[in-house]
Amino acid sequence: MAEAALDAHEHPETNTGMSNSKLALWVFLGSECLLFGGLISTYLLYRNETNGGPTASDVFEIPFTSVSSFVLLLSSLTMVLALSALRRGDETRNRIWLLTTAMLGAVFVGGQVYEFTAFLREGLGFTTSPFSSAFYTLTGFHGVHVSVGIVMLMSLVVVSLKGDLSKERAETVELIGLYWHFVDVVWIFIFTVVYLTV
Amino acid sequence: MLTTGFKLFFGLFVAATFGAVVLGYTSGGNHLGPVTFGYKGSVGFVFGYTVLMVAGFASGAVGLLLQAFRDGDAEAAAQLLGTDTAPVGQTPLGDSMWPLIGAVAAGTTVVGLVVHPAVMGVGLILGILTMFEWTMSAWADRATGDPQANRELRDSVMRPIELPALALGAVALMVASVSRVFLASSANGAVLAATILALVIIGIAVLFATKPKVSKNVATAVVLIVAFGVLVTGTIAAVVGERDFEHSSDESRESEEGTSDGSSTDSEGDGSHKTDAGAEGEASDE
Amino acid sequence: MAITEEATKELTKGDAVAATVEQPLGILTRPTSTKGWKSWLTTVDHKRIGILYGGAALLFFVLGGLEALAMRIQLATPNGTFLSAETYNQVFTMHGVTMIFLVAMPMAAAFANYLIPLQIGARDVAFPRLNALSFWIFLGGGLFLVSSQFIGGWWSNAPDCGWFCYQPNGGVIFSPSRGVDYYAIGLQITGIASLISAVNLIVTCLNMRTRGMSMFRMPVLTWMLLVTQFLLLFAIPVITVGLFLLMFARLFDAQFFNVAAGAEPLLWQHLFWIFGHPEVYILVLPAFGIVSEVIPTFSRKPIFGYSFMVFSGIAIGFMGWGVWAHHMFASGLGPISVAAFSLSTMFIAVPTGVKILNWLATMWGGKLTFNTPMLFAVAVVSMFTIGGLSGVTHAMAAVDTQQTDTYYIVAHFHYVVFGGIINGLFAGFYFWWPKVFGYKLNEKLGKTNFWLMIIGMNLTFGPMHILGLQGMSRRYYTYSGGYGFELWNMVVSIGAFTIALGVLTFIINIFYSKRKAAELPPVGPDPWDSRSLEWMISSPPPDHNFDEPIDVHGLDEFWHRKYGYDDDGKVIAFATAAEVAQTGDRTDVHLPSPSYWPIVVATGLPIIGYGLIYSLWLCVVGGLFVVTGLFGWAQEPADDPNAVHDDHDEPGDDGDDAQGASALEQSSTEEMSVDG
Amino acid sequence: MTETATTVEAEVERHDEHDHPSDRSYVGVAAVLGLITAAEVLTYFFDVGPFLIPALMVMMTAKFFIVAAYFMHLKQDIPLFSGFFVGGIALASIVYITMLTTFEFWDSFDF
Repeated sequence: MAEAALDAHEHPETNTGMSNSKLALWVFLGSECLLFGGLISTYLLYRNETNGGPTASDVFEIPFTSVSSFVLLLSSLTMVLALSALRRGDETRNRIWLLTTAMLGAVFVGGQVYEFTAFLREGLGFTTSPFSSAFYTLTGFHGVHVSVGIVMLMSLVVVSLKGDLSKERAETVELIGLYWHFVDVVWIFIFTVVYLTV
Repeated sequence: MLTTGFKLFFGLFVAATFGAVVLGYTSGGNHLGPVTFGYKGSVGFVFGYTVLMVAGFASGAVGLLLQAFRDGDAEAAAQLLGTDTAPVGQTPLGDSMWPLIGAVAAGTTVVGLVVHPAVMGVGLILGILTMFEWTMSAWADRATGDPQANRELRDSVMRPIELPALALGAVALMVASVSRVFLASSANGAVLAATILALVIIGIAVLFATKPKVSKNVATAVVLIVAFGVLVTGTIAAVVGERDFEHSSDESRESEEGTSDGSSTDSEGDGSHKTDAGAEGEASDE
Repeated sequence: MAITEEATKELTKGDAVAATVEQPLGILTRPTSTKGWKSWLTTVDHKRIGILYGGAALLFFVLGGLEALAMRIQLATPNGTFLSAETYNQVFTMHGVTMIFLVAMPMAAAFANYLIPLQIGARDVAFPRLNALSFWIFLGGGLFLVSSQFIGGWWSNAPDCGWFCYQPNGGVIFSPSRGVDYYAIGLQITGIASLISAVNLIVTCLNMRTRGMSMFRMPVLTWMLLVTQFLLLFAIPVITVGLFLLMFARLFDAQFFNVAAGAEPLLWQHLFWIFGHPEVYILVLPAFGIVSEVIPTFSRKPIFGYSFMVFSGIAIGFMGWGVWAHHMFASGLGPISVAAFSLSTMFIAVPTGVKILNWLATMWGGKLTFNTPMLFAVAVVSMFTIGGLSGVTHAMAAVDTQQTDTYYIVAHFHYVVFGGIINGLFAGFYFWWPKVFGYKLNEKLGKTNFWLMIIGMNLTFGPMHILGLQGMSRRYYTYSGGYGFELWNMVVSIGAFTIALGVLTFIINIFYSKRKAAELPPVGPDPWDSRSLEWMISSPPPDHNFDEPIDVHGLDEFWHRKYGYDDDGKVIAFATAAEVAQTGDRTDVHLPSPSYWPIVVATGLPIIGYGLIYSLWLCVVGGLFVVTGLFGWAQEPADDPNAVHDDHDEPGDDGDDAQGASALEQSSTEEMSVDG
Repeated sequence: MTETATTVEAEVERHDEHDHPSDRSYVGVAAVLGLITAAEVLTYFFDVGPFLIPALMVMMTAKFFIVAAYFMHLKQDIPLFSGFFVGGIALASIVYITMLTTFEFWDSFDF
């Protein structure tokens, strides 16, 4: 019995050598590619179907969206810095960078709300045209992903403040970081395909 | 038989109520209004009247409570319960901020009655929240005999609700404020405001990251100031309102780069206030 | 964190503990019960979840079957009046949706949940709580869909656009009831369940295999289920996009399918069939896997061409993505698309043919035992071949254009779905029933069941080929006499009731055999003299599955522990199953603890669904359930540190979403740990 | 820009599997990403003619790979993870691009 116990404790590693959660997250991200792919395709199909309403080049405000993109990119950097800090056992810096990431994310989402409102005022309603429906659905979906990410980050900050986010739990931060970078990658696609090629 | 606490609060009650009535009359109310809470007849300066009345009644209630519990005197309580000694109180889980928040909630609700339904809504939500949280804390305080266990029990039940609510609330406020600021600025102003905001955030973060020895109080203060600044600016921007958008097509709105843009770039460097000032200038510019 | 239970334990030990601790409100502590109906709500045991899946799917099967019978009563004679046109539309839609999404998929999930961990020698799936979550979400979504038949009037609010719900036919203008909303939201909910389950089982297969169990020593069933999970993983998001667009189009007037505004209704068809064709393989591959387990066992031979079996399964998985537009030949795709998809469709017959031939080769020269599971398995081989062949006929676009939307199509896919999938699932029921419930199903009733179903299905779906070629259109609620449809329609209806009788026999068999089982000797770990690891443990398996992790040295490990070869190469038995099998009496294994959170989270989703349809305020309530559930989940350790005395899990309470939750599930990887 | 990229790469490669890149290298990676993004944005202000779409696609792909390799540390993790990611993206691209082309091109041919 004792041997079995020893055995069991000596072999906690998995077949792939990677933790279940991390593997699961990657599997999940693989599936998300098809989700965003479908939405991007819908947008591409409808990008010129403006039904007499405003077109993309009428409303898009590239300078502002560029700043938003930079902000999101920056947040990816702060996210890795947070993880790297926690891996060193530096809980304070981890917290600082997590909070910064969340704030930058909030600025991004705030920018999106601004953008949506501006487009709406300029006559691009959700139901105006296939183009507008597809645009709002795609970017809104991305925005929801970012918001979910922010909520997770804020929760991590609170957990960290209570002292429950130590070096041993760096993987939790890593997983949320992976999600965050994924959302960033999606934006890299959206920014180029949706905004820059108008 | 009247306890000291009661006397104090009863005095406050009388003073505040009297003050409210006087204020009600002198600021243009008619003869019945101020004594019927405006039910029969008008009250002059409604806001001031309301605040004083609420303060008065709150004091009165506290006074009665203190009288009933003999200022919290253990022997008196034992006498009241008919036992030899007062029951040993359980250690509460820690400092409770709910009485404070509850008071704010009550105040906000009443002010909201007068000012704007939205404000009242906020007050009501806060109030419901307080009742809920307070109840749960009170329950957890008595759940088992072990304060440590109680705390963990409370956390295990309440954290799944508190944590997302807190996070969501914070995100929503931040997003709302930021977007209001952008909306109030001109198109280029929004670009500038976003840039500056991001730079300030990352700047503060870098500052803290390079000096991790900064005392906790300073850090908390800075975070609070930033949060408060963002909120206030957002509110101001919301009040100022959105800039004029041209309906559909035609993009000739590049012309509105005011001087305020320049002024806000100058003031980069020391913290949120300046950004806010910049964004604010942007807002008022329109 | 159920700290109170720990404290009571301390007291019994007589330690000096400062405080007296009483049990606080029961529901707020972690559930511990392992018996009674409540334990089923909180269970995270993959075996129980498998049974739940199976039971729920069986109920939906009966429901979907009744819908089929209603249609056959209506169509038995010309000018039938049993159903109105509106009701008929709803009935055939619900029949299709129920059978595909609420029967075939969860039934496969039942086998996957129950058998994958057992076949790879694992203690449980990778994320036991996520497993429970996916079941409850599925059930919630299923009940949500079914509730459309009752809410707002008896059969007046169910989806009525056919199971593939072409646009703009499924839009508000042509389908003004709330039915399509139920369809769009309900399928998204069940889709979430499938997706979670897929992630979970993929990780299980990749990460939790026992020592020596390399990927190419996994039984064919596990392989097929794994391929299925990959297909789900990538196909579900596609239909989710489609359903999302549909939902927005219907609820919020989005212009995705509004032709007047310049939209392309074909977008829906593409999205649906990009999902829909892999879905066909999602449904059929588990049945193939089951057959690949049953046939070797009752042929007393190893599976012929194991690696061909596995690779053809993988090939089907890949090729399934390149053929979707053959469902759309009649929609004016353009000649190049039609030619390309026509070609790719013919190619996909190749790996399927490989499988058929391998099954035949396995049976060839084997010592065949034709008991009920084997009969069903052989039925799959033959009936699926018929369905496959009629499928190849409409790979030819010209022929397909003639056959589209006639009963020929209905005949074809029912030979695949009933002949291949349902027969396969029944083979699985009869085969693993003794393992799961500890008693065999009665052979005599089983054979009655088989013959009723096989004769019934051929009576039902065979004549449909003729009807289709005669020109009878599908989805017409009635037909006039004098077109030569009368005879075959009557035959079809008689066949449908024969099938129903067969299913009834099965249900009777369950209860009959259970009563009889008390008088019979226990079935033992290995009633069929089988080959894979699940037969190496007692029937039904103990909660912890395996007493000791099994060292695997090759394919069919269990069989090789029973049999070897003498010098002449002849098979000799050198051990009985009872000698080799584990006793399952170990009691000190650290198992994942039950949890309330999965069912809390799952409850939220249908509430959000109703909210989207009736009042957005309900969404807030539902969202509260979901968010609270997820955060509660995240702060609850995967296994209760107090359940067993060795407290080696750091109490985790982090707050985050599903990702964080899975981070905590991490500790359940180490569920194999045993306290010495 | 290229200089930064190479130093970053060199720095990352010097670490073995268990060692994670330093904060400085992360900042370097971010700088590279920032520069590419800046280049992308510049295409909006300056006309680059027919090269616009190809150039944007190349830059987008480069950014994607940099984020995936360094920030999502696929470079250090097991290939299986990259497999899932690349597999998902490849499948999505093939399937959806095929779908989009059926709308645009495939019916314009005559036999």
